[in-house]
Amino acid sequence: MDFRYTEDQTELAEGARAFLMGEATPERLRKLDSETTTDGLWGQIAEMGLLGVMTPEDQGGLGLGAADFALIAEAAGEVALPDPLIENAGVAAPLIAQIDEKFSRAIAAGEHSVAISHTLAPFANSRFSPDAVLIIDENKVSLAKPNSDDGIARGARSVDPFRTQADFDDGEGIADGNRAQEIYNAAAQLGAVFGAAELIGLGVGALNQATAYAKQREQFGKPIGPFQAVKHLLATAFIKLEYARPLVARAAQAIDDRHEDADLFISQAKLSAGDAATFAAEAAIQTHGAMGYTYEVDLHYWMKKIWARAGQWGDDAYHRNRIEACLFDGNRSVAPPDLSF
Amino acid sequence: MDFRYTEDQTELAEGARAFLMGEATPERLRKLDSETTTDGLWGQIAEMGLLGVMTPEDQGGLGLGAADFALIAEAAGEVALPDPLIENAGVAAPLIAQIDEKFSRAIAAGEHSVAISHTLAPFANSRFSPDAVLIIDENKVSLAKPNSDDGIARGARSVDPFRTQADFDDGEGIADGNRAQEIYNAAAQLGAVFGAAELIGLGVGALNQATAYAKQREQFGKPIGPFQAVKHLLATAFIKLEYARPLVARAAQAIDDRHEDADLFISQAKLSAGDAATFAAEAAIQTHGAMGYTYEVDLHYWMKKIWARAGQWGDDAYHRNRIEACLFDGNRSVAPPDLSF
Amino acid sequence: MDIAYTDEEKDFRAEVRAWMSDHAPKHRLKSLDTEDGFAEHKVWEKTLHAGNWGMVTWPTEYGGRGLDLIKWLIFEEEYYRADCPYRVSQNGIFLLGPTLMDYGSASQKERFLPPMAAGDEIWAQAWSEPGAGSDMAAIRTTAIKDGDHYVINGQKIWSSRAAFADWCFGLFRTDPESTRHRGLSFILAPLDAEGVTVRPIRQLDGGVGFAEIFFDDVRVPIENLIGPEHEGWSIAMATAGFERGLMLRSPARFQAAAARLVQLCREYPQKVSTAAKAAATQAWLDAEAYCVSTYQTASKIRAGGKIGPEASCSKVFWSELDRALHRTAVSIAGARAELVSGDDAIDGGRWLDGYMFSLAGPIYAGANEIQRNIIAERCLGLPR
Amino acid sequence: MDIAYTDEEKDFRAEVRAWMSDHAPKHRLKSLDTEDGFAEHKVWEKTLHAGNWGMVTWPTEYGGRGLDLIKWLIFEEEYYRADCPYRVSQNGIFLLGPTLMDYGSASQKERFLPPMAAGDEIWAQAWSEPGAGSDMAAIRTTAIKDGDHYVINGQKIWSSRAAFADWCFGLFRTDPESTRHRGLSFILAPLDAEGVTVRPIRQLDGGVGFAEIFFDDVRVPIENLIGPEHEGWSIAMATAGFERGLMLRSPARFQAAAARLVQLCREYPQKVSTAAKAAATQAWLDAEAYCVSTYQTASKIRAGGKIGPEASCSKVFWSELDRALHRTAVSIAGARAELVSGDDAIDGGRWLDGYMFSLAGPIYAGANEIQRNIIAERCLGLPR
Repeated sequence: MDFRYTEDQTELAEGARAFLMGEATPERLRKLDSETTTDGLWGQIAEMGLLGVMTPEDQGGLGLGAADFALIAEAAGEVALPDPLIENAGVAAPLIAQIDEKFSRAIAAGEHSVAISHTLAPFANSRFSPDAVLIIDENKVSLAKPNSDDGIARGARSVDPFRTQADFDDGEGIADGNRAQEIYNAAAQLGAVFGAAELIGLGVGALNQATAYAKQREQFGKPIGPFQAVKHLLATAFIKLEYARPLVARAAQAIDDRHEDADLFISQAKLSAGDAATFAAEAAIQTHGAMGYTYEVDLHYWMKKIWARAGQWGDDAYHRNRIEACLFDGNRSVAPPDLSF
Repeated sequence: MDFRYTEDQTELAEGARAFLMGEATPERLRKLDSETTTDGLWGQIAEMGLLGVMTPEDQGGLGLGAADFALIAEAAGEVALPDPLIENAGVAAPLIAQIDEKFSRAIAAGEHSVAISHTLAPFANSRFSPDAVLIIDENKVSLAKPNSDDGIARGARSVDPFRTQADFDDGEGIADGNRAQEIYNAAAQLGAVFGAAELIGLGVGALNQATAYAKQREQFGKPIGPFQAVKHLLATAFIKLEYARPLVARAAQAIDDRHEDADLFISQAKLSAGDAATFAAEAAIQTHGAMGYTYEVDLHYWMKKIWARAGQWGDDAYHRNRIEACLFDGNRSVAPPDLSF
Repeated sequence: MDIAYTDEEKDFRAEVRAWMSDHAPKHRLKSLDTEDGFAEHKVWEKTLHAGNWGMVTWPTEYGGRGLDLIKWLIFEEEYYRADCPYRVSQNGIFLLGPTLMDYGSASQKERFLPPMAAGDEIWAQAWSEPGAGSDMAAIRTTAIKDGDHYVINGQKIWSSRAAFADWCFGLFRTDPESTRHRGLSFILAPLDAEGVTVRPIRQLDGGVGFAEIFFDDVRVPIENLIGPEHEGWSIAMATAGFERGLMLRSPARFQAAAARLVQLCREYPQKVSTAAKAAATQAWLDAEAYCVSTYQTASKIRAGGKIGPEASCSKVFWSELDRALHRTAVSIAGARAELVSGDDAIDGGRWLDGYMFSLAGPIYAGANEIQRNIIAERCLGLPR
Repeated sequence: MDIAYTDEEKDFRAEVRAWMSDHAPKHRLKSLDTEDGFAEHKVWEKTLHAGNWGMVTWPTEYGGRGLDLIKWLIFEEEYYRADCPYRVSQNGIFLLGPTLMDYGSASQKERFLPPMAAGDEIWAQAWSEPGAGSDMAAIRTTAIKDGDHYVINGQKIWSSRAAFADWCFGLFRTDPESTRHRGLSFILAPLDAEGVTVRPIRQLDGGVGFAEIFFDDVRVPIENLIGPEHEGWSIAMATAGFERGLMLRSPARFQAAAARLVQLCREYPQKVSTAAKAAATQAWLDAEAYCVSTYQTASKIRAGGKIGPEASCSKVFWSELDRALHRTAVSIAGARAELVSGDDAIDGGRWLDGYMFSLAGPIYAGANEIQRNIIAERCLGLPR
């Protein structure tokens, strides 16, 4: 038992975070939002090697695990990264690596990007022009071409301005039977744990904006920051995020370890991260006052992503039922350490 | 629709409250607690006519209803009255009035007092020397003599220092069959609604003590009262009590009106009052700091009564299940006003 | 105490229900924070007015029916039961209207109330300024008397409806030497006056529900002063009292939302976790509690009673129940919650829409932090 | 990152489990806040010490086993799994002990640590004063040097265990001219010294878990000063950091309570409302989160890492989860919750007992209001 990140892990995560903080700025979000085009960031992400973090080394990647990528997913959340980094590098890459080496190399290199439609996260995002949609259900895995009239046919608009629902046909099967079931399960695990990590990052980002605002905004002739109502609300958001984060680390490591309770750990992580991020968003808008309800501060990008992501890769009922089945149905011992590690 | 108390109702309630505030003081509580004797208050309560509020006029009472007595029950809560006023005048009196006129007159006059053991509130309190225990279950209603070795045989101690569990035999049947069922239901309604009223009063009493303490206690060179953490906590307790109180009034009137949704209203009242009082107790002890954890301030009498009463006459599961059955099982319309009045 | 509806009240309810059933829009209107949606909502107001439902509590001479507050609650219940649109005229009918009834002159009432009830003139609020939000007494926009006019200079912000409205009302500093809440006056100003610039503020949902208003030597006639000069603060505070609270957010609105949440749970039982079910029950309980409390208060007011500072409780209670209610619905919607349009969206995406709007509830009309201060100070007597 | 226990750790767990299974008291001891219960708890400490389990992280020469923090967590898990009693020696072993390790002289360690680990000398805390609770820098009790002694005058309050303890430790003002946190020293004082009067304070549950201590010209030798004179504040603050937090309330305690709550739900399913079930799940989730977070922190500290102000999170988190956990259990116990003894009491009445104790959690060891201030100021950088 040594529940610390290695120096390598910390270094990779800090590099990725510094890169994203520097490049994936709020200014860029505003630009992407108004111009509905893309820019060169995806190429830079590929150059940084971020798309191949989980791709095997012999397929051109770093061959690292979920525990490593979870830190990158959190950083992506902190900057509200709209690009499909997590979908490609975190979910698709490790799955495709086992099916199609050439395709896997192309994903790691950023030459080929996918959107994902999984039973637990059916909305395939076409906003960043994916080359294909990876369709995953319990019985079949397929690859489809997104139609060019993206989103129009389905008519769906997400609250997140950087998500447009792709229209796609049935696609070409690439796995079925037990193989499909395995991929389905693996995708569900990876999607949920990185979704949890992203939610933590999004919550941190929202909280940071609220803190900055509270230091600067004045009412009654002084900044609102020293008011206990503000302080205690933001402190509570901080606490929730602090206690959700280690749950995500444990869940990610459990995937890498093929731990028998990985699903239970993932559900705990996803639920706690979703609750913490939702709370942080509410605390952040409350601290901003009316200004938080506008498009004039950037907070809304973070909040919308939180609202859009919290229900993906297993919603409240999915994860909570899984935990409650363990606690209340049957007679499994729940005394520590029987369920903890 | 005129959801106001009449002048008569207000006058009766204010008289009772003034009397209780004047006589049932914290000093008396401390005395009763240390001496384990009784005093003359029960006689005064009888003289005030409070024991016959719900007794028919032709049996020596005032012939009033649950809506009237609920105000008295709230006042009894506010002073944390330990004496069995609610059990006798609120629950036993209207039931006995239909069974035994002589007995009914004796209760109204304060000559005969009972303790109650009902399936939903089985603890019969012998602390104030009841003459009999009224035992109510769904199939049978009986009257028993409490044994003299009060509480010892059962060995039960309540957290409330003014409650000792009576030991009693099976008693003598006074109703069975449909009659018993009716009495059982009527007792459940009266017990729950007056329990709710008492809880509101107890919450108000706890809140008042916390407010008084916050005005006087100093830290960091000034009273703690102006700190937002204190203010907002106590304001929240106040809000909860304010919104629970009208639910109790509606439920009590619904009993008098034999309203078809009386049970639903009662469950709403009991749940909300219990939650509000429990919250008020937590807010009050938090405001008192370490002092709230002692026997040196009187707050503990109120808190213990809240903890002892919240689960009587239908606990959380009982009342919540009743409401959820209405909301989620079946197809009854829940759009207003279908469930409100 | 009488908690049964009279026959007359029942008949009135039946009348409203029948009319709403015939006239309520068949589809949800576009958001009133868009130009098209604003126009649609104005059309709906005209339909309402044609049925004489503009503001049932007002005297008939101003376009009302002279009904009491209990009937108002019944009207609202039926209005939301039929899922009718939010009122684009709410600033006028719920806020300015009652103020004019109490403080306006006969000619002011005659001039402004009928077009307000008819939805012909839509009103914007003009209270907050960039440096005066929760701290409204910090208002700096001046209205200096010059002959038979006031000349207004300054800036208002968070003026709801201002992007598309015709008039605004608010507090202006008529005594330039004054500080804090002294020297302010309650004044009405047309938004098409020379020197007025309205800059819409884009909301997070893309709509423009509020705007900044810039006043550059805007001249308004002194007839537009409500009540005595320099005494605007107490007028504004009076209208911030109970009746306004009750009117602005009647219980029916939250009860209707709670009923829809219960319906959502019935429709998708497999999507409802234990926590969500408990939260849905609590939301319904709270909406009921708000309703029952409001009937009690309305009964008192109808009988001539007054309401004290505990009115601040109402704002906190409904805004926090509304937020919890919608948060619960969004969690049940799960992966589909993000969809605000399209066939896969649950109930057309209104839950997330409602959640976003509910997040503004604890902020506008006096932030809940301020309301809790008021409760602590005025109801509990804690020191400032 | 390695989240699997090593074989050595597994063996250690097995060893603890076997010993506790053999030695844990078969019945709950009386409350340690009563004279009899205190004595029973001291006997238990001697049993523990005989097994060499007094304080497993301490060096062997002081009565420990020299084990690391992960093993400490394992020890605690097994200790609470076996439902062993609370530690009557906790002020010594969890609070003063670590302070002496860092700041005590060799002779102080030798003198005080072994009887502390053995449960032979029980320690009371002596921080708060009537005017210095949350505001501890307002301490006024003086300890004035007079030759080779300090002469102590003043009053301490809320001294836990003081009713029956042998010694106390705390902060005293050694520089009478000083103000606030300057001029305070960390001093140990025997409670049987001449001039010491202990007045037990009766708790709401009737026990005497804390007391007032009056000092009237009490002479203690200067050898009882820990660290430099006048520098007591920083020593007290250092021991208020992580390790103390971790030791005082290890996750195992809350996980054991959560497991018991789950068991209560399994045993009485018809008494568990939807809301109670959701709350029980949340309590279990929070206890797990506290455990997982603590393993991460313990791993860092074992490797030489330091912990910052985020340690304040821990206090808030465990105290509020504990309160919610017990509140839920009490609501499930329903009509029987009030029974604190007798055959009808659920689990011997320990749920209400635990609820009462949990209500003190957000108050002692730095009230949660103060902890949230610290988090806001030091973790988020909000202004004071």
